[in-house]
Amino acid sequence: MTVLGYLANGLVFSSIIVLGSIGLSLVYSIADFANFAHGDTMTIGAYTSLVTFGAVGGLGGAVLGLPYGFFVALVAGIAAAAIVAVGTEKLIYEPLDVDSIGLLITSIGIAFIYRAVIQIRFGSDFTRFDLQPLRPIESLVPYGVRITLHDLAIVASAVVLVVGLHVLLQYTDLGRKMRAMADNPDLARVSGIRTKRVKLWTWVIGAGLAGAGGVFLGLFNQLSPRMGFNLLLVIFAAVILGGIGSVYGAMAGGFLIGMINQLTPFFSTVVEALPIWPGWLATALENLITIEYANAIAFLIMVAVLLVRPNGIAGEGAT
Amino acid sequence: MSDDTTGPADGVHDGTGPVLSLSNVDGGYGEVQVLDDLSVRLDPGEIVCLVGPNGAGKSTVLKTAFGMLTPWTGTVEYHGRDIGGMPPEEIVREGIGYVPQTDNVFGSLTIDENLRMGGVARDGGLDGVIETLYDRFPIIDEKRGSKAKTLSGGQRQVLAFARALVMEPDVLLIDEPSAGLAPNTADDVFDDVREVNDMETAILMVEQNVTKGLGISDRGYVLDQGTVRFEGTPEELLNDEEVSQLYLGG
Amino acid sequence: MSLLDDPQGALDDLTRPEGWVLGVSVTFLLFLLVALLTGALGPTYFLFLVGLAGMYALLSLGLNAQWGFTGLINFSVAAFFGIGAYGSALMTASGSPIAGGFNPLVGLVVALVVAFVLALLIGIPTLRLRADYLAIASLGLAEVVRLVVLNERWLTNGSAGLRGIPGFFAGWPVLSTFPEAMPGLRVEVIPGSPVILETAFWQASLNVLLVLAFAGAAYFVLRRAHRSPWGRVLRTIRSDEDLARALGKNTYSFKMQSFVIGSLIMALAGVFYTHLNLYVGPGDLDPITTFYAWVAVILGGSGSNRGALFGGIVIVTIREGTRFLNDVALPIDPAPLRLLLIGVVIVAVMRYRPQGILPPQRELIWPSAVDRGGTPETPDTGVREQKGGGDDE
Amino acid sequence: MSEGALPKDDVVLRVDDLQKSFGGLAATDHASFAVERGTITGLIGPNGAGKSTLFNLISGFYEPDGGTVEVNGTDVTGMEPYQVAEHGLIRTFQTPRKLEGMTVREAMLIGPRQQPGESFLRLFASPGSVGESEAANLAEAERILAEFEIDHLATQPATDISGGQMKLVELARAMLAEPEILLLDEPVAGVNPTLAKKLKDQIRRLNEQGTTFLLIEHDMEFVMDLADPIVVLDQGHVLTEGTPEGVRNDDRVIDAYLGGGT
Repeated sequence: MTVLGYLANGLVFSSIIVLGSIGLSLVYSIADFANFAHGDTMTIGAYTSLVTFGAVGGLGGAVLGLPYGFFVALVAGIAAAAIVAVGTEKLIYEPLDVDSIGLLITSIGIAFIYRAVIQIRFGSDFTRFDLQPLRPIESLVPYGVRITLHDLAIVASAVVLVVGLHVLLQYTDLGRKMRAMADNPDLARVSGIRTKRVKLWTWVIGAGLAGAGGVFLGLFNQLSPRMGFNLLLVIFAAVILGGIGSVYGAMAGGFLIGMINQLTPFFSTVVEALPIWPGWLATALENLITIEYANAIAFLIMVAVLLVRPNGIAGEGAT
Repeated sequence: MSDDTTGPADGVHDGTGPVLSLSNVDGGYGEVQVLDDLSVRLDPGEIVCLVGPNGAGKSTVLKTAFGMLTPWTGTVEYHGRDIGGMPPEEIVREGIGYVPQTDNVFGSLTIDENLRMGGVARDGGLDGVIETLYDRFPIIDEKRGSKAKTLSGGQRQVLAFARALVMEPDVLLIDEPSAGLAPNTADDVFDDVREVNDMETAILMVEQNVTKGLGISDRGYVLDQGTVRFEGTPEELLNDEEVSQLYLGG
Repeated sequence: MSLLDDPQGALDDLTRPEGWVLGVSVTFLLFLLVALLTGALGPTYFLFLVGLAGMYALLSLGLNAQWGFTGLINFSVAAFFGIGAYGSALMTASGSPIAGGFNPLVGLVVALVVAFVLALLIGIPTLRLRADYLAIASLGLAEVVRLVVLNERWLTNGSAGLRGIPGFFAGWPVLSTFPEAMPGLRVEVIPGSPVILETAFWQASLNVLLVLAFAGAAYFVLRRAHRSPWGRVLRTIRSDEDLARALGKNTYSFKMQSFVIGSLIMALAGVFYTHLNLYVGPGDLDPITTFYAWVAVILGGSGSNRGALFGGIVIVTIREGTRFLNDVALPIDPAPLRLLLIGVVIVAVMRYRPQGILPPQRELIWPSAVDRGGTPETPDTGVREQKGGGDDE
Repeated sequence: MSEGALPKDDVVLRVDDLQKSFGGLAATDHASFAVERGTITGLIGPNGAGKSTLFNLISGFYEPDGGTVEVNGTDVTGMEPYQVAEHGLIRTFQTPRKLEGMTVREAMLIGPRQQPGESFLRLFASPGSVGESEAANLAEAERILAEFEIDHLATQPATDISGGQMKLVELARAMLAEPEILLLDEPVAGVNPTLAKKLKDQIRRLNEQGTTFLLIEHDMEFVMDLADPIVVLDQGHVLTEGTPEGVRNDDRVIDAYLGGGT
């Protein structure tokens, strides 16, 4: 593949990571804890849309190689993730009398419950959406870019959602309230913002985006009960890279981590080509910069960022 | 009182009673008692200044009046109605505004957005009120689209007032408006406090700078150890030997 | 707590949760005993369960030394467990791609040394981080370890794992041949359902002996450490690190010590597992092991060593109980059921008893220094207050 | 230790030209002063004068932007808090956090510096020495608790005692660390008058026995009665220092507090 090809793949994967990391970051800044159930919220979205898609099937015409029914399923996935998250907030997190570390630990329990229910219902095997696998877009192949219309749909939908979120945050009352609350929760209450409601909306939006990310992850790869949990650390890496609690930082971090992840094979050819000295370093780098370690590289970047800039590359966490 | 669109007028014409009163309040943080049988009142249209040494419980009075702390015993009455323990986001809707001492603007929001946040509880007329406030405080009008964190200390304080005034409250609670400001800026801020008062808003203010705080006030209370030691006109309090002794020991 | 010296007095001393746990444990033991005697539960399998319980107890003890004592959120338990398992397997297994064939004691030492180095490698960058960052970073680094084990075939055999691991006592005098040398025994308590004890049973007994030795040693070390001035510094760091610093304690060094010691104990669990299971694979580094240990610790009570032991037993009950359910009653896949139970236990504990079931109740002062006899007061609620909550102003 | 025997220039703590700003705002602005051995030096100033920042700079919790801190003639600038403590400077905190799961005795026993039992290896290599030092520390802790007349609290959970009692325990614990100089951050904030009186008596008694104190306190009556000399801080720098009477009658001080002048 060419550099362009890797970049294109990176763009698709980044779209998914960005959707996941925005939600995680929103919840981090407004509910004030690291939500370890976020990855499994993505899984919920993916499986709900799988079931919905099975029911509505190839409804109507098609856009970008996807039948309208798929978009119905996407909406269902988003809705399910949001509803489950709000229910969890109301039933579990809100009544708890623990600090943010206690909430973090609780969210691990929640993650397991989500995943277990899905696994009991669907088994632990991989599944796919009942869609014809597409061939790469012909006109791009000469450039070494092998992406399908489905990939394009992922990127396009992610762009729509991200722009939508941007509009919501910047130009609506709810968005301003959310930013105000992330900025200064005490002053938000003093100003008359009913913070509990805003928090619920944060869950709706954060989990909804996660649900969408889950659906696209299922479309990009395949579905399994572990799909979200497996991605969780990559998403954390993105959020930390962008600066915890910063939505726009999470977008940037998600983009970078997604790119790095997909560009790993390219980096490895670069490393092989470079005259690195001493020899053992070259060997070590060649061994480590391989597709198998794509995630490990993301985690190492995350730890390095935490060490050097605990506030992330976007600096102080301002939404 | 929830018909906040009618603004401050109904407080003034409501009769002769105080607009806000705390009566025999005990209270504090967690288990730590700060207020001890404290009573203060604020009449319509006046500026009242709370002074006293550090740890006397001045800020705690405001926080208790504004529902950020629940009184242990005693009552907090607004136009004769008990509002003790009502959460702050609801008290705002009753017609009381609060300007905290620090962190009193949303730094990552623009000036305009800060003012909009001040009006989230309004039913309507938001744009009109905001324009009026820009007219009144030109210093922030110039920077509508800038993030609040780019403002200077004095400008921030003005924005904090304006944010609280969007609701056109009957009562404004202000915690140490001059804190951290250079003397000249502080003077400007005190002028602004007076101006706010001219808009028929009664003000209960905590101030470290006794001379200046009392200087713009109609009445003052000297607090010590969570209770009122003296009450009187600014002149009475400023000339009282015991007041300065309270500050510097004696 | 010395039930042996003064049974009546010790019983009177128990707090309500302690009595409750004791009651449940005794009932559970009786149930197991009946199952054993009636032949419903094979004695060899029972010993295997005891071995597993000991292994989880070790993991929990190790985590307790980190989270319970010092408040370090370590989500890389599985990595240390795996390093222990792989370290000793690589030294001893006939199928090891690098060395192999060494005495298990060599494996033990190598495993501990590797775990020590790994603890430093993970600890040095992360122990200065904020608590929630430490959680994320340690989980990430554990994943790096897992990926290395999975992918470096020349070192670890990759996904094929390692086979041909000897028992821990292989090559020891007497013990290495003990299971074969023992005669088969036939025990018939209830007429008609005899219980037969054969070589496998004696092998399993040896394993239990080993885990008891490991867990006993770890418990002994941690109990002493917990009651020492060293442990007191750790407990101070957990509540108020600045206070410890202001009083002249090098808190970074103490955190590192607590992290390393906990990690070594986790590696010990891995070493035992290697010689119990006789096979290790990359699946043994799955993060779920980390969360098993976490459930055991928060359920037992953070900072409580006996709570960790209790938690270990609960974990085995969940693990094997789900398997039993699947075999006998409900045909539900045990894996997600386990996951569900673990999740529910975590949420329930945080909701209803965030301090755990057996939080440390008694004063922890070096025993010989307390001249007055007996423990001082034993308040039912414990000296430990509920964790978390309204830190207003 | 008798006071008269002390040379006049025996300085335990010297702060020289200390500076620290946060986001461009100078919290400590070229502050200099010295604390002489055997004194109770008071550090006062209106709200926001920078007293707590100064404490954090001296004790190593903040790193200064400029200037030096000397303890007993040793330059401790830029050292970690624990190293500063090892040089004999011990501090308390304004709002002590609760030590969960400890009794008052245990909370006291954190105090002594360099305990043999704080070495993990020694717990097993020479448990005897650990036991000996622990027994000695325990005896000392109980003796001090008795002196403070709070020995009845010894086995109470540290989370159950009142804020005022905790302040007493803190002071008692700091004494176990055998400080050259003890920095107290608002020792009587939130403490009822009876306990405050007790704290005052204890500080005075400890001072007579040779401990040097530097204290921040808002309760003027308390600080004027106890401390001499008094250092007045305003807007991050030292406004003046002197005797309580001198400070009280200094117009600049009155202005700083009451905000008069122009």
